[in-house]
Amino acid sequence: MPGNIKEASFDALVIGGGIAGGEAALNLANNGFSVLLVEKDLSIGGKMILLSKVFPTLDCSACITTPKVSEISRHPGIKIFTRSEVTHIVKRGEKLFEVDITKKPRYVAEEDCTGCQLCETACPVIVPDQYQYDLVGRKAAFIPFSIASPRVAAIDIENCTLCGACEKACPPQCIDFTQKEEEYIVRVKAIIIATGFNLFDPLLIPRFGFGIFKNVITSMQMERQLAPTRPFNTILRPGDGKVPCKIAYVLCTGSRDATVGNPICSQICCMYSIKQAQLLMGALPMADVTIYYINIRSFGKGFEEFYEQAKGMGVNFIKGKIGKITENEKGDLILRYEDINENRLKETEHDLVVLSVGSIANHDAAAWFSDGELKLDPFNFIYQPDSLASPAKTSLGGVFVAGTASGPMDIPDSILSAGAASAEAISYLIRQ
Amino acid sequence: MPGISIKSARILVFSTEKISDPAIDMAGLLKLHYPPTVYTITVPCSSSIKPKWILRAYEKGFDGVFIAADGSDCPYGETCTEKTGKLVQRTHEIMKEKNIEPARLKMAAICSVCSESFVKQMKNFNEYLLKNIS
Amino acid sequence: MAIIDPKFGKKLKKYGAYEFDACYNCGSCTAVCSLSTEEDSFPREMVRFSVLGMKDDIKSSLKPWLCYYCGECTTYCPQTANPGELMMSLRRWLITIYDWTGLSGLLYKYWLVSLFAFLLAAAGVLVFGYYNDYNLESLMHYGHLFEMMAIAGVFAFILLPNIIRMWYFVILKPGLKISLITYIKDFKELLIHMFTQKRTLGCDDSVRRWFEHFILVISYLTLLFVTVFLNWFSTQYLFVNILGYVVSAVIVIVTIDFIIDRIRKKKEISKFSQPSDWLFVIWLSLMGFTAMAVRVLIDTGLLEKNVWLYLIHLIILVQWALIIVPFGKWTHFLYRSFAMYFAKLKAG
Amino acid sequence: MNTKIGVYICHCGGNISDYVDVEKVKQAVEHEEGVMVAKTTIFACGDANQQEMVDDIQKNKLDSVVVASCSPKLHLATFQAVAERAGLNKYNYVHANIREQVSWAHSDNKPGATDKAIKIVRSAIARVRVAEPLESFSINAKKAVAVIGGGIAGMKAAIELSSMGCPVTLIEREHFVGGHTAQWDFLFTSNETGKELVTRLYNEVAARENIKLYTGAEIMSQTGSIGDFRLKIKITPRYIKEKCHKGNLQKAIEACPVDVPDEFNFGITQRKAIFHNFPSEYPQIPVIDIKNCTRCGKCEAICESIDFSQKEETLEIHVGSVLVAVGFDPYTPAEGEFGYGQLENVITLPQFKRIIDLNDRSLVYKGKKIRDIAYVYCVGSRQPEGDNKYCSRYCCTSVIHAAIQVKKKFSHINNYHFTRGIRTYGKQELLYNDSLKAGDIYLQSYEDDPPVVFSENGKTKVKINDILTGKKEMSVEADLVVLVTGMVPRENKALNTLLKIPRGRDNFYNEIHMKLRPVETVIDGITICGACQGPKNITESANSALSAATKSYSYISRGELSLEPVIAKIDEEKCTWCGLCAEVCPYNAIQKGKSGTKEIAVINDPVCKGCGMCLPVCPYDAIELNSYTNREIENMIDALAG
Repeated sequence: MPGNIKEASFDALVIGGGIAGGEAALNLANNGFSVLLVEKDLSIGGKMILLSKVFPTLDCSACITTPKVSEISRHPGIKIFTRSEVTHIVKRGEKLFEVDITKKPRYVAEEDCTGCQLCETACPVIVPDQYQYDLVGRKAAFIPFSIASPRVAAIDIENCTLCGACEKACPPQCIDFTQKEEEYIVRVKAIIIATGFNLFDPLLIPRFGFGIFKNVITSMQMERQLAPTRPFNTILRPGDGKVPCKIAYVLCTGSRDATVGNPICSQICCMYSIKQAQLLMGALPMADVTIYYINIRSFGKGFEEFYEQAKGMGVNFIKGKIGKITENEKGDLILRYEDINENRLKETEHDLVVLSVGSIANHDAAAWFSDGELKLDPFNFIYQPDSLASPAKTSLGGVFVAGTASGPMDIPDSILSAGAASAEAISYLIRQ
Repeated sequence: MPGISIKSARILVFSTEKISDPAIDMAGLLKLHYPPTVYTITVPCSSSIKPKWILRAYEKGFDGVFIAADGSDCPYGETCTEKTGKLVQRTHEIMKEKNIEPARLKMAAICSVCSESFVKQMKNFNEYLLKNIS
Repeated sequence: MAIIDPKFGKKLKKYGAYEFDACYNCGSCTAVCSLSTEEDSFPREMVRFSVLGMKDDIKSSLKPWLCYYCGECTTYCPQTANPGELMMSLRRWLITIYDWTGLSGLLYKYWLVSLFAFLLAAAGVLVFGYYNDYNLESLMHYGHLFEMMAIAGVFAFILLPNIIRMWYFVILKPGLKISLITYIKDFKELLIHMFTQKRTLGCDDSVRRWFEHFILVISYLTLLFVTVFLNWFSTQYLFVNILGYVVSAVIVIVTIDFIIDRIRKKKEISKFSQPSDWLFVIWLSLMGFTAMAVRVLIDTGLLEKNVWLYLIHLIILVQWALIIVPFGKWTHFLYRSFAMYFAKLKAG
Repeated sequence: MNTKIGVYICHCGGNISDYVDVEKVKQAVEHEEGVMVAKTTIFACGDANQQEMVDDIQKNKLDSVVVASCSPKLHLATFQAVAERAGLNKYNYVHANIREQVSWAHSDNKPGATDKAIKIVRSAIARVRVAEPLESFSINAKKAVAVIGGGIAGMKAAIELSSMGCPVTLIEREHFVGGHTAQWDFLFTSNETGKELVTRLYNEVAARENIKLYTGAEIMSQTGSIGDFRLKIKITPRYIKEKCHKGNLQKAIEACPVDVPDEFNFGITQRKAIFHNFPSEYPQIPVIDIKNCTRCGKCEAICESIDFSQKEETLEIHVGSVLVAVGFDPYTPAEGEFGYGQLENVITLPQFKRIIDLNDRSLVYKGKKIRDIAYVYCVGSRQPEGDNKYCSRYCCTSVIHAAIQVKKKFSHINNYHFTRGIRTYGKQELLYNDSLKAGDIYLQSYEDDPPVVFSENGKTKVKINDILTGKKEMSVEADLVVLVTGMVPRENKALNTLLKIPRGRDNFYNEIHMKLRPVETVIDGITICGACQGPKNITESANSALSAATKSYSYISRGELSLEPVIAKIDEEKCTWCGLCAEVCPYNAIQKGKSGTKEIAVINDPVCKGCGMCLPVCPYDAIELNSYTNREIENMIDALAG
């Protein structure tokens, strides 16, 4: 139905509405360029907006993200497409890219929804809430999370029973089941890819028991339990709702591990685990937190001091990678490892195990371009041909990379990398 | 209807735009309840509150004044806590002179996500004021 | 103060260990190993000793023998440092260290020496046959005599001294004090492990492997007994004759299965094969096969006309008894059993 | 005084109206003084209502507006924009929060909530009644940037700014650009050498007409503020006009009788008083080190370009923003720290890198052939006791890379790493793997039990209680001990005093906020990047340099800066200049000034951030903050109390 394809032009396209994409979009827009920000999820803010606090300053992640997010969404120079996916990108010439974008329906008129959540109350369907990393349920008519931007409802059509209860409940009557996918062809002069990373799927390491033992959770699930917009009002283990008192962190779950195809270090897990340990010590003063590690990589500004602080607070650090995890009849978990400092095998019981999952590449981007125009590195991160002098440049002129799309990074590094990508994009746009 | 018959103290809260205000907002978002006679005036930084404003509140009938300070999160620098502390101290002195119970002025750091702590503070302060002042 | 010797690691590579220096000491191997215990934690410690070249510590350790190579450490090693194969290489290296003659070392390190030794043994048999005019009776007579002498000689001059050396390295030199009563009391440990290899069962998925190995060892020992002491090739007893057939058939079937595994390289344990491993299984297989063939010809009365077959059997036998048994992989059978015995002694 | 006020009370689709009787609120406030229009609306933020507000304002000539709805965090800007669309000043708009702080917080007490909502709306009306229109003021911003520091970060930032069409003055203290990168051979992640990278960037810099590079230049003074900085620069001459004729330079250098330690090689070699760093150094003109020159005149006789008459120059530049990229110094171990300065074969990592570069066929140091090299990690970093508690981030990767290079370049090298836990984060992990597979030996000690470097029978040895081997004491006899030194902030007292950029516990320059404003400093208009901000590798420096370039550029790209009018103002009559306000101001925005003959405090408007810290300290109540004036606050207090 070519007649329905909409066309638009912008100076720059930023793909990915996480913290890196958002920062890049703001930099461009603040310097007078028109930006289209495409986000495949329902809300911008990426993973950062869902985090609890951030290391090493322990300030609230949402408090840093939400002002940025609202600045982005209010900026007159930035057009945001949420729930939209880039499908194809062709470089037609110098400073001319043609980008096909599919805007998927959310079945709610975005402009009219006030975020009153009455549809959510009315909806009878309950499914696992992906924004709480499946810790709790949500409705099929739902607002992704309380600080989502746009804070607008959406209908999860795959799980919706089309009962119409939400339609009846909605005061401004903005629920619209007739919405269709919209196709756009967008012409832009420059592109910034900020597609971020994926979390390692711990199901790939069955001996750690994720998905088998209920009290083995991922670090992102713990992150949600600690966040201000947390699902429960305290920390509990999923198996029986008990407040845990002996918590273990399994570092390098899916990182520095050639057997799962990811031999590189994810760069963030040590620090976020230390941060969570500190927050847990605060939330559960009686709890015992142990971090099992190979090497602690607290390398950034203030990180080493943060690590020392955790040791001072009484977080246990044991050098030794967990070999396997088994469960006893109480639902507690037995961790088997070699305590390297003592040079001997040990087994220790914990009532909650947090797998510190690594970051792996999100290689969506390569498929948008034809014939390998956009090169990836051996780990499927976007290849940086001039990583020393121009880290934001990719193998294709006019296409820049920001944040963790080019490799593991923490938040400050992602933001700096986004600054670099926007600098390169701005000078590319200005240059004759 | 609960709540109507229960009398609550009138509390004026000075909160800050970037730090404690979001926490108070979030208390509402999380439907955490506190006495409805708590009113908020927003200022840029807790160290910018003039003692005479506080005194005026008592004059006009407020039972208590609560300063929701920035603490170390203040965007205007770390000296904020110390400066706010000083102005509270000074106000306490004037209050003594004027025979106003100094405990009617309270200060505590409320970080941008300290909703629970804010609500707790309000409840305790309210109880205290009801018991000791009016 | 231990001195670091990086050359040792390079030397160890000749025994089949290639990747172990990639180890970053996470301890996964020790943690996934089902035989590793709090008292005896391995293989990481052995990997570490190997990287640093701490020969004396390896020499005095029984841990290489406590490993039965299920391969899980290798499967889960995040650095693909192959600790399982390192343990295997250490066993090879230890065999050469225990061997007072030093010949094991030559055979392990230089395949040309092995080839030469095998050819020499074959030539010796042929020369011997020539001087006996390829007379079957005489050949079989001397063959049987050789079997008995070889067993006695190899045991007395090679294996026994080597076991004593092993005892010296792991018990005496580290200064362990063990009473005679303990030696006597724990002796059953040696026999149990020698005849059952039950420790293999501790490896995770190894019932089949243990069973194959178990019946192979029993069949091998029975075949030895049947041929040497019951003189299978000359016996008139039907039971003994059938027993000989059964055990040699078992040997052939099991070894062929092992060879197929080594060719397929699907299991961790059969992925990396050194010449010594190939020689061991193939020669054992040939032993069983040729012995059976010889007896078939005897039973059909065709051996007189096919003396060459007996000669081939004899060549295999001589190579087996003089090279593989004293200096090759055969000895692991002995050292493993003694290692379990010594471990029990050390544990007190 | 505003007398035509419009008040809009939002239902928020039930979010408010379910708990607050909005009609009652409307009735309670519609007769307040000055209220001309009072309405309730289902969705105040909806397009339809926004249009209605614009119409109301224009039709009734309203002079101010109050909307009572959700938190101002959500929609303050929305309604300010509505006010502006209707031709009102946005400071004549006041937002009342009756959702988060009323209907939701008191959903358990509807009458209480309604009562509170009434008071809040009244206080907003009372405030808007005395609200004054404010104009955000704009100042001219000079469209030029000064970049201080000509290392990788500085050059990269300069190039990017120049690409954005912004003139740049690049100021380098040394006589050659490239910083420490120029001293390195092969760099990690590429097969490029440090020299090649510096050459590449220098050629870019030189090709740009809008970059003016000064070497041997230092900042003498700095005045002004964002948009309008004036820097005085002192430029020391090279005493050489241009390149000597072919070959003559080498002769002139050879003729020089002076020998001083060569900083470029970290003192492991000597240089002359006339010198250059390496064949492709930039700018490609040698320098006479005038401090050490004896003026013997021998070089002058050989090379016609030498010119001792060159004079020190000072010049003033005018820029809108200053970008600081002054880099780091390698940590210098103390005398005796791991044998440094006492054992002759104990050197630092930077020295080691130079030795690899300077040797060709075999690795020789002080006449001795090197085979066994021990690397002692975390020297000057992660010190449990001492100043440098931080991790220097780059050193693990850097030393492992050097160890791999030295094995590649020379034969029979054995590497022994005495570490405190390897931190090859991210993709750098691969390098660690390579080094392990190349047979490098790694040992590890506890934080409080570092390795010991000692001399025994004339041999240098390193011993360690290796936690990877059950704490066994292990030792190595080393031909060379390399102390893996971290980064410390570059010694630059003068600049620190001039720019007043705050520094952190680690002594590096501090950004405002690591995540929100990672390259900005509390001094508006001054950005920081590269290793002067904290240890960074080259890629990370480049990223921060580009970020800082973007930020500096956005300050000035429009040629003018618009500043928020919410700033302090002085009541000249009341003020007696006691100086208390100036003392508490964290931004130095208050100075002594004059009104006629009277000494008073004067606010430097562009510098004031509007925090209000000066308000309560004034003994005469002579300071007010725009939009938080006494009248506004007191009106609100009165209304809330009422």
